[in-house]
Amino acid sequence: MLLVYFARVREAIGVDGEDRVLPANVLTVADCLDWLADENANYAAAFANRDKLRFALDQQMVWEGTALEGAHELAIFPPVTGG
Amino acid sequence: MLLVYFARVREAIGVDGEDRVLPANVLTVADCLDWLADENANYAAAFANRDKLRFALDQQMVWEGTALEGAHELAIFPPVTGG
Amino acid sequence: MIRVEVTDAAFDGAAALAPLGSLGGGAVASFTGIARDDGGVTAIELEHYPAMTEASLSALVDDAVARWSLLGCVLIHRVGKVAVGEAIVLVGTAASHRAEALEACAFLIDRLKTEAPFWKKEHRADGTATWVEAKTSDEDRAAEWLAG
Amino acid sequence: MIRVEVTDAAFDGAAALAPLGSLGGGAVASFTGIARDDGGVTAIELEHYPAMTEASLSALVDDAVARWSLLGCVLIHRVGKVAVGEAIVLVGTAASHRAEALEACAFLIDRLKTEAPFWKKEHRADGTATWVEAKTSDEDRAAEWLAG
Repeated sequence: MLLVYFARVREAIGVDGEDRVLPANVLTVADCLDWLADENANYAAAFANRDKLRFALDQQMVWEGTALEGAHELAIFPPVTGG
Repeated sequence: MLLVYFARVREAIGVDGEDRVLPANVLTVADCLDWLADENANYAAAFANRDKLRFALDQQMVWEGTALEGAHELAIFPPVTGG
Repeated sequence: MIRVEVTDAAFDGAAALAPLGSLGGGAVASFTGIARDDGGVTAIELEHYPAMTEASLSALVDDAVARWSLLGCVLIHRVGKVAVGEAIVLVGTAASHRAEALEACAFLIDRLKTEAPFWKKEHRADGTATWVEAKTSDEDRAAEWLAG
Repeated sequence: MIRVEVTDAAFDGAAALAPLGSLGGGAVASFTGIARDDGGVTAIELEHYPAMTEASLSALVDDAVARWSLLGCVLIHRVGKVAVGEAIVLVGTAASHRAEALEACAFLIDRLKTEAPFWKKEHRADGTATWVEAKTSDEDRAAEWLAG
Protein backbone atom coordinates (compact mmCIF):
# COMPACT_ATOMS: atom_id res chain seq x y z
CA MET A 1 0.00 0.00 0.00
CA LEU A 2 1.36 3.37 -1.00
CA LEU A 3 0.77 5.85 1.84
CA VAL A 4 0.91 9.56 0.94
CA TYR A 5 0.74 12.54 3.29
CA PHE A 6 0.02 16.21 2.70
CA ALA A 7 0.36 19.57 4.42
CA ARG A 8 0.49 19.47 8.23
CA VAL A 9 0.32 15.66 8.26
CA ARG A 10 3.27 15.40 5.87
CA GLU A 11 5.30 17.80 8.02
CA ALA A 12 4.48 15.95 11.26
CA ILE A 13 5.48 12.57 9.81
CA GLY A 14 8.53 13.94 8.03
CA VAL A 15 8.07 12.16 4.67
CA ASP A 16 5.62 12.77 1.86
CA GLY A 17 4.98 9.11 1.19
CA GLU A 18 6.11 5.53 1.76
CA ASP A 19 5.33 2.07 0.40
CA ARG A 20 4.30 -0.25 3.24
CA VAL A 21 3.14 -3.82 3.58
CA LEU A 22 0.11 -3.72 5.88
CA PRO A 23 -0.37 -6.42 8.56
CA ALA A 24 -3.27 -8.77 7.88
CA ASN A 25 -5.36 -7.27 10.70
CA VAL A 26 -5.28 -3.75 9.18
CA LEU A 27 -8.57 -3.74 7.33
CA THR A 28 -9.81 -0.13 7.40
CA VAL A 29 -8.43 3.40 7.24
CA ALA A 30 -8.81 3.64 11.04
CA ASP A 31 -6.89 0.37 11.52
CA CYS A 32 -4.06 1.81 9.44
CA LEU A 33 -3.93 4.98 11.56
CA ASP A 34 -3.84 2.92 14.77
CA TRP A 35 -1.12 0.64 13.45
CA LEU A 36 1.12 3.57 12.40
CA ALA A 37 0.44 5.55 15.59
CA ASP A 38 1.59 2.53 17.63
CA GLU A 39 4.78 2.36 15.60
CA ASN A 40 6.26 5.74 16.52
CA ALA A 41 5.60 9.14 18.06
CA ASN A 42 5.61 11.10 14.77
CA TYR A 43 2.62 9.17 13.45
CA ALA A 44 0.94 9.34 16.86
CA ALA A 45 1.32 13.14 16.85
CA ALA A 46 0.21 13.48 13.23
CA PHE A 47 -2.92 11.40 13.83
CA ALA A 48 -3.71 12.60 17.38
CA ASN A 49 -6.77 14.62 16.38
CA ARG A 50 -8.81 12.33 14.14
CA ASP A 51 -11.43 15.05 13.54
CA LYS A 52 -8.75 17.00 11.69
CA LEU A 53 -7.90 14.20 9.29
CA ARG A 54 -9.32 13.43 5.89
CA PHE A 55 -8.63 10.43 3.67
CA ALA A 56 -8.58 9.47 0.02
CA LEU A 57 -8.36 5.87 -1.18
CA ASP A 58 -7.13 5.59 -4.76
CA GLN A 59 -7.87 9.35 -5.06
CA GLN A 60 -11.47 9.11 -3.87
CA MET A 61 -12.51 10.78 -0.61
CA VAL A 62 -13.42 8.13 2.00
CA TRP A 63 -13.94 8.05 5.76
CA GLU A 64 -12.16 6.35 8.65
CA GLY A 65 -14.37 3.29 8.50
CA THR A 66 -13.75 2.56 4.83
CA ALA A 67 -12.18 -0.83 4.02
CA LEU A 68 -8.78 -0.73 2.34
CA GLU A 69 -9.38 -3.93 0.36
CA GLY A 70 -7.67 -3.93 -3.01
CA ALA A 71 -6.74 -0.24 -2.95
CA HIS A 72 -3.28 0.86 -4.02
CA GLU A 73 -2.92 4.31 -2.47
CA LEU A 74 -4.11 5.77 0.82
CA ALA A 75 -3.73 9.53 1.26
CA ILE A 76 -3.94 11.08 4.74
CA PHE A 77 -4.26 14.85 5.07
CA PRO A 78 -5.91 17.73 6.97
CA PRO A 79 -9.23 19.19 5.83
CA VAL A 80 -8.62 20.92 2.49
CA THR A 81 -8.27 24.72 2.31
CA GLY A 82 -8.03 25.58 -1.38
CA GLY A 83 -10.06 28.02 -3.42
CA MET B 1 -48.09 67.19 -13.95
CA LEU B 2 -45.62 65.81 -16.44
CA LEU B 3 -46.81 62.41 -17.67
CA VAL B 4 -44.21 60.12 -19.27
CA TYR B 5 -44.75 56.78 -20.98
CA PHE B 6 -42.40 53.97 -21.90
CA ALA B 7 -42.22 50.89 -24.09
CA ARG B 8 -45.58 49.30 -24.96
CA VAL B 9 -47.50 52.01 -23.09
CA ARG B 10 -45.71 54.76 -25.03
CA GLU B 11 -46.47 53.03 -28.33
CA ALA B 12 -50.15 52.51 -27.45
CA ILE B 13 -50.62 56.17 -26.48
CA GLY B 14 -48.56 57.49 -29.37
CA VAL B 15 -46.51 60.09 -27.45
CA ASP B 16 -43.64 59.69 -25.01
CA GLY B 17 -44.85 62.38 -22.67
CA GLU B 18 -47.16 65.32 -22.12
CA ASP B 19 -47.66 68.10 -19.60
CA ARG B 20 -51.22 68.03 -18.25
CA VAL B 21 -53.24 69.94 -15.68
CA LEU B 22 -55.03 67.32 -13.59
CA PRO B 23 -58.64 67.84 -12.52
CA ALA B 24 -59.07 68.46 -8.79
CA ASN B 25 -60.68 65.04 -8.24
CA VAL B 26 -57.61 63.16 -9.59
CA LEU B 27 -55.83 62.34 -6.35
CA THR B 28 -54.04 59.03 -6.94
CA VAL B 29 -52.23 57.17 -9.71
CA ALA B 30 -55.37 55.09 -10.29
CA ASP B 31 -57.51 58.25 -10.57
CA CYS B 32 -55.16 59.54 -13.24
CA LEU B 33 -55.40 56.29 -15.23
CA ASP B 34 -59.24 56.41 -15.04
CA TRP B 35 -59.36 60.04 -16.10
CA LEU B 36 -57.11 59.48 -19.14
CA ALA B 37 -58.86 56.23 -20.14
CA ASP B 38 -62.17 58.10 -20.19
CA GLU B 39 -60.66 60.72 -22.46
CA ASN B 40 -59.87 58.55 -25.46
CA ALA B 41 -59.48 55.00 -26.74
CA ASN B 42 -55.66 55.07 -26.96
CA TYR B 43 -55.33 55.59 -23.22
CA ALA B 44 -58.08 53.10 -22.55
CA ALA B 45 -56.21 50.47 -24.59
CA ALA B 46 -52.85 51.31 -23.04
CA PHE B 47 -54.24 51.01 -19.51
CA ALA B 48 -56.66 48.13 -20.11
CA ASN B 49 -54.64 45.56 -18.16
CA ARG B 50 -53.74 47.26 -14.90
CA ASP B 51 -51.74 44.21 -13.72
CA LYS B 52 -49.32 44.93 -16.55
CA LEU B 53 -48.67 48.53 -15.52
CA ARG B 54 -46.02 49.92 -13.21
CA PHE B 55 -45.62 53.51 -11.98
CA ALA B 56 -42.94 55.90 -10.82
CA LEU B 57 -43.70 59.20 -9.13
CA ASP B 58 -40.82 61.64 -9.32
CA GLN B 59 -38.66 58.65 -10.33
CA GLN B 60 -39.60 56.48 -7.33
CA MET B 61 -41.54 53.26 -7.87
CA VAL B 62 -45.07 53.58 -6.44
CA TRP B 63 -48.33 51.66 -6.74
CA GLU B 64 -51.79 52.50 -8.11
CA GLY B 65 -53.07 53.75 -4.78
CA THR B 66 -50.27 56.24 -4.21
CA ALA B 67 -51.33 59.89 -3.86
CA LEU B 68 -50.02 62.29 -6.49
CA GLU B 69 -49.86 65.23 -4.10
CA GLY B 70 -47.01 67.63 -4.87
CA ALA B 71 -45.28 65.33 -7.37
CA HIS B 72 -44.00 66.73 -10.67
CA GLU B 73 -43.67 63.66 -12.85
CA LEU B 74 -45.71 60.48 -13.18
CA ALA B 75 -44.26 57.70 -15.30
CA ILE B 76 -46.47 54.85 -16.55
CA PHE B 77 -44.88 51.80 -18.08
CA PRO B 78 -45.01 47.98 -18.35
CA PRO B 79 -43.12 45.75 -15.92
CA VAL B 80 -39.41 46.29 -16.53
CA THR B 81 -37.38 43.76 -18.53
CA GLY B 82 -33.78 44.94 -18.34
CA GLY B 83 -30.68 43.03 -17.30
CA MET C 1 -14.79 51.82 -5.45
CA ILE C 2 -18.24 52.22 -6.99
CA ARG C 3 -18.95 52.53 -10.71
CA VAL C 4 -22.46 52.81 -12.12
CA GLU C 5 -22.84 53.47 -15.82
CA VAL C 6 -25.55 53.52 -18.46
CA THR C 7 -24.09 53.49 -21.95
CA ASP C 8 -25.25 53.24 -25.56
CA ALA C 9 -21.92 51.79 -26.68
CA ALA C 10 -20.44 48.29 -26.34
CA PHE C 11 -18.23 48.07 -23.25
CA ASP C 12 -15.18 46.05 -22.26
CA GLY C 13 -16.39 43.95 -19.34
CA ALA C 14 -12.98 42.52 -18.49
CA ALA C 15 -11.49 46.01 -18.22
CA ALA C 16 -14.40 47.14 -16.06
CA LEU C 17 -13.94 44.20 -13.66
CA ALA C 18 -10.15 44.47 -13.41
CA PRO C 19 -10.09 47.20 -10.70
CA LEU C 20 -12.19 44.97 -8.38
CA GLY C 21 -9.25 42.59 -8.07
CA SER C 22 -6.96 45.25 -6.59
CA LEU C 23 -8.98 46.37 -3.60
CA GLY C 24 -7.35 44.05 -1.08
CA GLY C 25 -10.31 41.68 -0.92
CA GLY C 26 -10.16 37.94 -1.41
CA ALA C 27 -13.24 37.60 -3.60
CA VAL C 28 -14.59 39.03 -6.84
CA ALA C 29 -17.85 37.83 -8.36
CA SER C 30 -19.38 38.88 -11.66
CA PHE C 31 -22.43 38.38 -13.79
CA THR C 32 -22.69 39.25 -17.48
CA GLY C 33 -26.01 39.25 -19.31
CA ILE C 34 -25.65 38.78 -23.06
CA ALA C 35 -28.08 39.40 -25.93
CA ARG C 36 -29.13 35.92 -27.08
CA ASP C 37 -30.20 34.70 -30.50
CA ASP C 38 -33.55 33.52 -29.18
CA GLY C 39 -35.48 32.22 -32.19
CA GLY C 40 -34.04 34.48 -34.88
CA VAL C 41 -33.34 37.58 -32.78
CA THR C 42 -30.70 39.76 -34.39
CA ALA C 43 -30.60 42.61 -31.89
CA ILE C 44 -32.16 43.73 -28.66
CA GLU C 45 -33.21 47.34 -28.28
CA LEU C 46 -33.20 48.72 -24.76
CA GLU C 47 -35.46 51.60 -23.92
CA HIS C 48 -35.00 53.26 -20.53
CA TYR C 49 -36.20 56.13 -18.36
CA PRO C 50 -33.20 58.47 -18.42
CA ALA C 51 -34.32 60.63 -15.50
CA MET C 52 -34.60 57.57 -13.29
CA THR C 53 -32.15 54.96 -14.57
CA GLU C 54 -28.85 55.90 -12.93
CA ALA C 55 -30.49 56.84 -9.64
CA SER C 56 -32.28 53.50 -9.63
CA LEU C 57 -29.07 51.56 -10.26
CA SER C 58 -27.16 53.60 -7.68
CA ALA C 59 -29.86 52.90 -5.08
CA LEU C 60 -29.49 49.15 -5.71
CA VAL C 61 -25.70 49.40 -5.38
CA ASP C 62 -26.07 51.38 -2.13
CA ASP C 63 -28.35 48.64 -0.80
CA ALA C 64 -25.86 45.92 -1.70
CA VAL C 65 -22.85 47.78 -0.29
CA ALA C 66 -24.67 48.35 3.01
CA ARG C 67 -25.93 44.77 3.26
CA TRP C 68 -22.66 42.97 2.46
CA SER C 69 -19.98 45.60 3.24
CA LEU C 70 -18.54 45.37 -0.26
CA LEU C 71 -15.11 46.75 -1.08
CA GLY C 72 -16.20 47.58 -4.60
CA CYS C 73 -19.06 47.32 -7.04
CA VAL C 74 -19.40 47.79 -10.80
CA LEU C 75 -22.75 48.01 -12.58
CA ILE C 76 -22.90 48.79 -16.29
CA HIS C 77 -26.04 48.58 -18.43
CA ARG C 78 -26.45 49.10 -22.16
CA VAL C 79 -29.26 51.12 -23.72
CA GLY C 80 -30.19 51.44 -27.39
CA LYS C 81 -29.55 48.62 -29.86
CA VAL C 82 -27.43 45.71 -28.68
CA ALA C 83 -26.35 43.13 -31.26
CA VAL C 84 -26.72 39.44 -30.45
CA GLY C 85 -23.60 38.26 -28.61
CA GLU C 86 -22.90 41.64 -27.01
CA ALA C 87 -23.17 42.23 -23.27
CA ILE C 88 -26.30 44.00 -22.03
CA VAL C 89 -25.41 44.19 -18.37
CA LEU C 90 -22.37 43.65 -16.17
CA VAL C 91 -22.44 43.28 -12.40
CA GLY C 92 -19.16 42.99 -10.49
CA THR C 93 -18.63 42.82 -6.73
CA ALA C 94 -15.53 42.69 -4.54
CA ALA C 95 -15.49 41.66 -0.89
CA SER C 96 -13.19 40.17 1.72
CA HIS C 97 -14.85 36.75 1.48
CA ARG C 98 -16.68 34.83 -1.18
CA ALA C 99 -20.16 34.63 0.35
CA GLU C 100 -20.49 38.43 0.35
CA ALA C 101 -19.26 38.82 -3.23
CA LEU C 102 -21.43 36.00 -4.61
CA GLU C 103 -24.60 36.96 -2.78
CA ALA C 104 -24.30 40.67 -3.54
CA CYS C 105 -23.77 39.88 -7.23
CA ALA C 106 -26.91 37.69 -7.39
CA PHE C 107 -28.88 40.27 -5.39
CA LEU C 108 -27.94 43.08 -7.77
CA ILE C 109 -28.90 41.30 -10.97
CA ASP C 110 -32.12 39.88 -9.46
CA ARG C 111 -33.24 43.28 -8.16
CA LEU C 112 -32.15 45.09 -11.33
CA LYS C 113 -34.33 42.74 -13.40
CA THR C 114 -37.50 43.83 -11.62
CA GLU C 115 -36.76 47.39 -10.47
CA ALA C 116 -34.53 49.22 -12.91
CA PRO C 117 -36.45 51.05 -15.66
CA PHE C 118 -35.32 49.21 -18.78
CA TRP C 119 -37.50 47.58 -21.43
CA LYS C 120 -36.27 45.12 -24.05
CA LYS C 121 -37.57 44.87 -27.58
CA GLU C 122 -36.40 41.96 -29.72
CA HIS C 123 -35.64 42.68 -33.37
CA ARG C 124 -35.80 39.73 -35.75
CA ALA C 125 -34.24 39.04 -39.13
CA ASP C 126 -37.67 39.27 -40.82
CA GLY C 127 -38.03 42.91 -39.74
CA THR C 128 -40.52 42.29 -36.91
CA ALA C 129 -39.90 43.53 -33.40
CA THR C 130 -41.67 42.56 -30.17
CA TRP C 131 -41.48 43.70 -26.57
CA VAL C 132 -40.10 41.14 -24.15
CA GLU C 133 -42.64 40.08 -21.52
CA ALA C 134 -41.63 40.30 -17.87
CA LYS C 135 -41.30 36.90 -16.17
CA THR C 136 -43.08 36.00 -12.95
CA SER C 137 -40.01 33.98 -11.99
CA ASP C 138 -37.99 37.22 -11.98
CA GLU C 139 -40.42 38.85 -9.56
CA ASP C 140 -40.21 35.77 -7.34
CA ARG C 141 -36.41 35.85 -7.22
CA ALA C 142 -36.35 39.56 -6.40
CA ALA C 143 -39.00 39.10 -3.71
CA GLU C 144 -36.83 36.49 -1.99
CA TRP C 145 -34.13 39.10 -1.39
CA LEU C 146 -36.64 41.49 0.16
CA ALA C 147 -38.03 38.72 2.39
CA GLY C 148 -34.59 37.41 3.39
CA MET D 1 -16.79 24.10 -23.64
CA ILE D 2 -15.08 22.77 -20.51
CA ARG D 3 -11.68 23.88 -19.27
CA VAL D 4 -10.12 22.56 -16.05
CA GLU D 5 -6.56 23.58 -15.27
CA VAL D 6 -4.10 23.39 -12.39
CA THR D 7 -1.18 25.72 -12.91
CA ASP D 8 1.88 26.98 -11.04
CA ALA D 9 1.95 30.23 -13.03
CA ALA D 10 -0.17 33.39 -12.79
CA PHE D 11 -3.07 33.23 -15.25
CA ASP D 12 -5.11 35.80 -17.18
CA GLY D 13 -8.62 35.42 -15.77
CA ALA D 14 -10.25 37.79 -18.26
CA ALA D 15 -8.82 35.84 -21.20
CA ALA D 16 -9.98 32.56 -19.64
CA LEU D 17 -13.53 33.86 -19.19
CA ALA D 18 -13.83 35.44 -22.65
CA PRO D 19 -14.82 32.23 -24.50
CA LEU D 20 -17.81 31.76 -22.16
CA GLY D 21 -19.43 34.85 -23.68
CA SER D 22 -19.51 33.35 -27.18
CA LEU D 23 -21.42 30.13 -26.56
CA GLY D 24 -24.84 31.52 -27.45
CA GLY D 25 -26.01 31.73 -23.83
CA GLY D 26 -27.46 34.78 -22.15
CA ALA D 27 -25.57 34.51 -18.86
CA VAL D 28 -21.98 34.24 -17.68
CA ALA D 29 -21.08 34.18 -13.99
CA SER D 30 -17.62 34.16 -12.47
CA PHE D 31 -15.86 33.98 -9.16
CA THR D 32 -12.22 34.88 -8.57
CA GLY D 33 -10.47 34.07 -5.31
CA ILE D 34 -7.47 36.31 -4.63
CA ALA D 35 -4.55 35.94 -2.19
CA ARG D 36 -5.23 38.50 0.54
CA ASP D 37 -2.83 40.43 2.73
CA ASP D 38 -4.37 39.01 5.89
CA GLY D 39 -2.32 40.39 8.79
CA GLY D 40 1.05 40.68 7.07
CA VAL D 41 0.75 37.80 4.62
CA THR D 42 3.10 38.24 1.66
CA ALA D 43 2.35 35.05 -0.24
CA ILE D 44 0.19 31.95 -0.08
CA GLU D 45 1.72 28.60 -0.90
CA LEU D 46 -0.63 25.99 -2.27
CA GLU D 47 0.19 22.33 -1.80
CA HIS D 48 -1.93 19.81 -3.67
CA TYR D 49 -2.29 16.09 -4.39
CA PRO D 50 -1.25 15.90 -8.03
CA ALA D 51 -2.64 12.40 -8.64
CA MET D 52 -6.08 13.52 -7.47
CA THR D 53 -6.39 17.26 -8.14
CA GLU D 54 -7.51 17.45 -11.76
CA ALA D 55 -9.81 14.45 -11.46
CA SER D 56 -11.39 16.01 -8.39
CA LEU D 57 -11.97 19.35 -10.16
CA SER D 58 -13.29 17.61 -13.28
CA ALA D 59 -15.74 15.61 -11.16
CA LEU D 60 -17.09 18.85 -9.65
CA VAL D 61 -17.45 20.38 -13.10
CA ASP D 62 -19.24 17.27 -14.38
CA ASP D 63 -21.64 17.54 -11.42
CA ALA D 64 -22.37 21.20 -12.15
CA VAL D 65 -22.82 20.69 -15.90
CA ALA D 66 -25.29 17.86 -15.27
CA ARG D 67 -27.24 19.76 -12.60
CA TRP D 68 -27.61 23.10 -14.44
CA SER D 69 -27.13 22.13 -18.13
CA LEU D 70 -24.29 24.60 -18.53
CA LEU D 71 -23.08 25.67 -21.96
CA GLY D 72 -19.56 26.12 -20.66
CA CYS D 73 -17.43 26.00 -17.55
CA VAL D 74 -13.93 27.20 -16.70
CA LEU D 75 -12.09 26.18 -13.53
CA ILE D 76 -8.49 27.22 -12.97
CA HIS D 77 -6.57 26.78 -9.72
CA ARG D 78 -3.06 27.88 -8.83
CA VAL D 79 -0.55 25.70 -6.99
CA GLY D 80 2.84 26.68 -5.56
CA LYS D 81 3.54 30.20 -4.32
CA VAL D 82 0.93 32.87 -5.08
CA ALA D 83 1.83 36.50 -4.30
CA VAL D 84 -0.70 38.66 -2.46
CA GLY D 85 -3.04 40.23 -5.01
CA GLU D 86 -2.78 37.36 -7.49
CA ALA D 87 -5.70 35.08 -8.30
CA ILE D 88 -5.72 31.66 -6.65
CA VAL D 89 -8.84 30.30 -8.28
CA LEU D 90 -11.17 31.22 -11.12
CA VAL D 91 -14.62 29.73 -11.68
CA GLY D 92 -16.59 30.71 -14.77
CA THR D 93 -19.96 29.38 -15.94
CA ALA D 94 -22.09 30.03 -19.02
CA ALA D 95 -25.77 29.15 -19.33
CA SER D 96 -28.88 30.19 -21.19
CA HIS D 97 -30.31 32.01 -18.16
CA ARG D 98 -28.86 33.72 -15.14
CA ALA D 99 -30.09 31.43 -12.35
CA GLU D 100 -28.18 28.47 -13.80
CA ALA D 101 -24.95 30.41 -14.29
CA LEU D 102 -25.05 32.06 -10.84
CA GLU D 103 -25.98 28.92 -8.92
CA ALA D 104 -23.49 26.68 -10.71
CA CYS D 105 -20.72 29.22 -10.04
CA ALA D 106 -21.50 29.34 -6.30
CA PHE D 107 -21.83 25.53 -6.19
CA LEU D 108 -18.43 25.02 -7.79
CA ILE D 109 -16.50 27.32 -5.47
CA ASP D 110 -18.32 26.07 -2.36
CA ARG D 111 -17.69 22.40 -3.20
CA LEU D 112 -14.11 23.07 -4.32
CA LYS D 113 -13.36 24.65 -0.93
CA THR D 114 -14.20 21.44 0.95
CA GLU D 115 -13.46 18.68 -1.56
CA ALA D 116 -10.55 19.55 -3.82
CA PRO D 117 -7.17 18.49 -2.40
CA PHE D 118 -5.44 21.84 -1.91
CA TRP D 119 -3.85 23.15 1.27
CA LYS D 120 -2.87 26.78 1.88
CA LYS D 121 0.13 27.94 3.86
CA GLU D 122 0.47 31.64 4.61
CA HIS D 123 3.93 33.16 4.39
CA ARG D 124 4.54 36.35 6.37
CA ALA D 125 7.03 39.17 6.04
CA ASP D 126 8.80 38.07 9.26
CA GLY D 127 9.70 34.70 7.68
CA THR D 128 7.08 32.64 9.52
CA ALA D 129 4.62 30.41 7.70
CA THR D 130 1.44 28.77 9.00
CA TRP D 131 -1.12 26.38 7.56
CA VAL D 132 -4.56 27.86 7.03
CA GLU D 133 -7.23 26.18 9.18
CA ALA D 134 -10.35 24.85 7.44
CA LYS D 135 -13.53 26.75 8.34
CA THR D 136 -16.65 25.05 9.63
CA SER D 137 -18.66 27.64 7.69
CA ASP D 138 -17.17 26.26 4.45
CA GLU D 139 -18.31 22.73 5.32
CA ASP D 140 -21.79 24.08 6.09
CA ARG D 141 -22.05 25.87 2.74
CA ALA D 142 -20.91 22.78 0.83
CA ALA D 143 -23.34 20.57 2.76
CA GLU D 144 -26.24 22.80 1.71
CA TRP D 145 -25.61 21.96 -1.95
CA LEU D 146 -25.62 18.24 -1.19
CA ALA D 147 -28.85 18.56 0.80
CA GLY D 148 -30.53 20.81 -1.79
